[in-house]
Amino acid sequence: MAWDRNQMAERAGRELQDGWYVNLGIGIPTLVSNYIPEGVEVTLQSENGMLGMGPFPTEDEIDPDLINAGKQTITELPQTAYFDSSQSFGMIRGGKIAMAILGAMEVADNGDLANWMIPGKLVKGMGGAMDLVAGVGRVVVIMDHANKHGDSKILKDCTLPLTGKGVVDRIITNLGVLDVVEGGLKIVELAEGVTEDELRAATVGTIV
Amino acid sequence: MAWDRNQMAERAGRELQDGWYVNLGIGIPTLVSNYIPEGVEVTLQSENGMLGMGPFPTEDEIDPDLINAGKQTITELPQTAYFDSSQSFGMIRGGKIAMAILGAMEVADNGDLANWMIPGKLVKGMGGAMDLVAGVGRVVVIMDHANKHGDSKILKDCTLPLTGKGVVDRIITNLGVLDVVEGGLKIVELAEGVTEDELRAATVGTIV
Amino acid sequence: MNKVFDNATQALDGLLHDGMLIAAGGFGLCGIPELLLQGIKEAGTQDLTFVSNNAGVDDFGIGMLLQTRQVKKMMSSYVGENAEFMRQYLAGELELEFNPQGTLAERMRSAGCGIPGFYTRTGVGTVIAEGKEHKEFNGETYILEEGIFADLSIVKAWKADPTGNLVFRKTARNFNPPAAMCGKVCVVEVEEIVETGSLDPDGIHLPGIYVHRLIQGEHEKRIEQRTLREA
Amino acid sequence: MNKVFDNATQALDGLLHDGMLIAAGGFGLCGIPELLLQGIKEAGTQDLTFVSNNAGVDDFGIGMLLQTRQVKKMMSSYVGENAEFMRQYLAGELELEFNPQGTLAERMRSAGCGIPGFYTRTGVGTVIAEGKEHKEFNGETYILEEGIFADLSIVKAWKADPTGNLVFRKTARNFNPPAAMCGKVCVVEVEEIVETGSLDPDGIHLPGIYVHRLIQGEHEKRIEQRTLREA
Repeated sequence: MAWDRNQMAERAGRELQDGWYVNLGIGIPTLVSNYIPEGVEVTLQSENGMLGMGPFPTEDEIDPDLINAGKQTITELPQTAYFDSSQSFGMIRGGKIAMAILGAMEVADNGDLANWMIPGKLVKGMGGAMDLVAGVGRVVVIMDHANKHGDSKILKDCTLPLTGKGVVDRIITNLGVLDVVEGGLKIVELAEGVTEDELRAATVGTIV
Repeated sequence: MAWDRNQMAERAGRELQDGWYVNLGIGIPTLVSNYIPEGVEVTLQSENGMLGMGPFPTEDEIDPDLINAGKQTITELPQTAYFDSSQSFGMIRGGKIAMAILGAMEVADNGDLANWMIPGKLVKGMGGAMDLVAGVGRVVVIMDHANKHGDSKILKDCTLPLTGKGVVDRIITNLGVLDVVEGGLKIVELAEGVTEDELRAATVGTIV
Repeated sequence: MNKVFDNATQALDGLLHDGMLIAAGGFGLCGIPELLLQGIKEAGTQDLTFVSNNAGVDDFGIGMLLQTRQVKKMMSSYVGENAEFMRQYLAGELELEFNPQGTLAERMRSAGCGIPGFYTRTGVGTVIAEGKEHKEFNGETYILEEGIFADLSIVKAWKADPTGNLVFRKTARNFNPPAAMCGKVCVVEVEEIVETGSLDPDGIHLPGIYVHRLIQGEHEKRIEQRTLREA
Repeated sequence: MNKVFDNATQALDGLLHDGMLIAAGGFGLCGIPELLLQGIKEAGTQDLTFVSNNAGVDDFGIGMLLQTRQVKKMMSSYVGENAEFMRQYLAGELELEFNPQGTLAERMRSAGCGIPGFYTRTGVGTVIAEGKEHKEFNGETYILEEGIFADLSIVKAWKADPTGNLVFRKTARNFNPPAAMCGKVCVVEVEEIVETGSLDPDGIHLPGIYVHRLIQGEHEKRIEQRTLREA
């Protein structure tokens, strides 16, 4: 037993606090917007120049001038504000975004993050990921605990090129929740039906 | 014989070229806006956040939210655009303003300019003058050739704290027009009734 | 999450402490946060440093806080028009750090954008450059200027919605957006709080993410130089 | 001084030369200067370097110019969605300089604001930091990033007046303002040129001072990821 994608997103949703401005990455992090807890108001930033991102459009709401950072068509909300890319990353770099929830390929037990490049493979670019991890108040990674080959994605040292050094605060995987602390990782929570031994066995990075 | 304030302003007006964006300092430079030649369209920038500065208001046009860099009430024009101070000085520093016309206390023959501070006297501050002389395409100084004591304001070296080093391109005084060139100043034009000998005699800075 | 407060005193509650650095918007008396300055006066906070392009006039704007001796230091580009300022400064009772106007605005904007330092040509070869790092880019010399990170930003806008999206009016915009960006906390006063959804999302000058607290109130909007042309 | 031209070819006349550096606005296919890119394709200018967040798709945007082999180098943050790009890059026929997206935007804005370099935390400890100057501010490490000064800016806006004042629409604003700022010359295409005086002077996103030439035309505005919810 372990959490599925939606349970991971739901767990990540509980990270959100009322009044926060938040940036959600592409993939599972996007699902988090479906699990914002009752009574918590968060404003979603899209780094291509928007605060107050709304849901996907219906057929007749589609607007080519209104997309998110994943280039998907979206909609606006009553509190929406638009701005240019330098202002957008100004607020990211300037620490105005309380939290980013991002996917990852690898996380090290010192908070190093790799999520943009696999050498020798097609290289698409880091987009805004390096800016986000360097600038926002808190970085939460949401990812499967192991890769396709069953190997731990939580390592002592990342093997892939870094997105940021010592930038991750919390990791949410299908097996549980871990915090990056002095000396390694601390188990915060176990997924339903996962034992501490199982989580430790599945993790290469140091758990303190 | 020599030029009066209005003749100096009129002469400075002939520096303006069609399509230019221009910043006019306080004092005689402000008068230049009365002498923009026929067929020449220039847009006046006010460094407190406005392009397309209009004339002073009538009594019922006065608006406390609409002032120029000298804190005087002004009006807008059909092409006016407003922006904030960082954007305003971004365009100044970025060389988007073709010319600034400024007053001066002293100019040296190498283009050094002093126009913001007299040590031991009341110090009001440089305002935007240092940004303007460092950033705009061309700096034209308009001032009386001599100070109240009859001493040349065009020197070999400025005695007052500088606003900018080697920044002045052209000087328009009551006696004529001088350019800052390699090795010193070059006489471009003599005011009506002023001889070259008179101009040279009135000038301490090197004329080549 | 409610950002709207009843008045300046409530909006400033818990945010003020002696010796703090406050960034204030405004140019001359245009677009200054007059209600919040009055609130700071009433709170009696001491030893304040203000980052503000000007220092107000004797009885209005920051000038008010000079009279009550609450200001220790000004970081400004121009402080004329203020006799009390000059008296305190010449008597050595007030510190003053002059910044070229554009450098001041950019230092505020930079801090707000997470940029601790930038290079500029402004001030090279002048007293402003003394003690600052010099660096060449493409054969030209520039100096390093650092971001100004304030403890508190006080800002005046024209309109806001309850989420803090701001719209300014004409040249009253001036230093307000960069001031808003550079503070840990930003308190804003406006002439009118309008319904969420009634501001054009393409026309918002400063998004609500920069705004933590908000008040609406009557503004005097004093004019410094009433200059007229013939009708 | 007339800024309005009839079409892209006329607006670009005299501005293009082989090997030049062009800054282009747009994010993905949203807000890209499609008419001017078509004009550059028709002009056949060679060995171009583009500063642009993305590289378009195979048959639209900058992708078009990759097919005609007019592009020597891209400075971008993300170049997925483009098979021809990858083919040329992996074959060593195309240079690529990756920039973090915010660094790219700020490098353009900085150049436009006369700032040749600034410090950022973005990329510290990654390949992006290699070979760049590192500097400490308040005990934290930052790297120096330099302004990007382009020979030409090509920009797409929604509306303009004949003096070049621009208004953008929704997220099509994106990289267009910083791109417009960083070029020696800036050419803009809009959907509609409106009368001078009909734009709100408080609502202008980019003042005409940044705009040298202007055209109006029909835009395809292609959608990259058509994503719907249930009605």
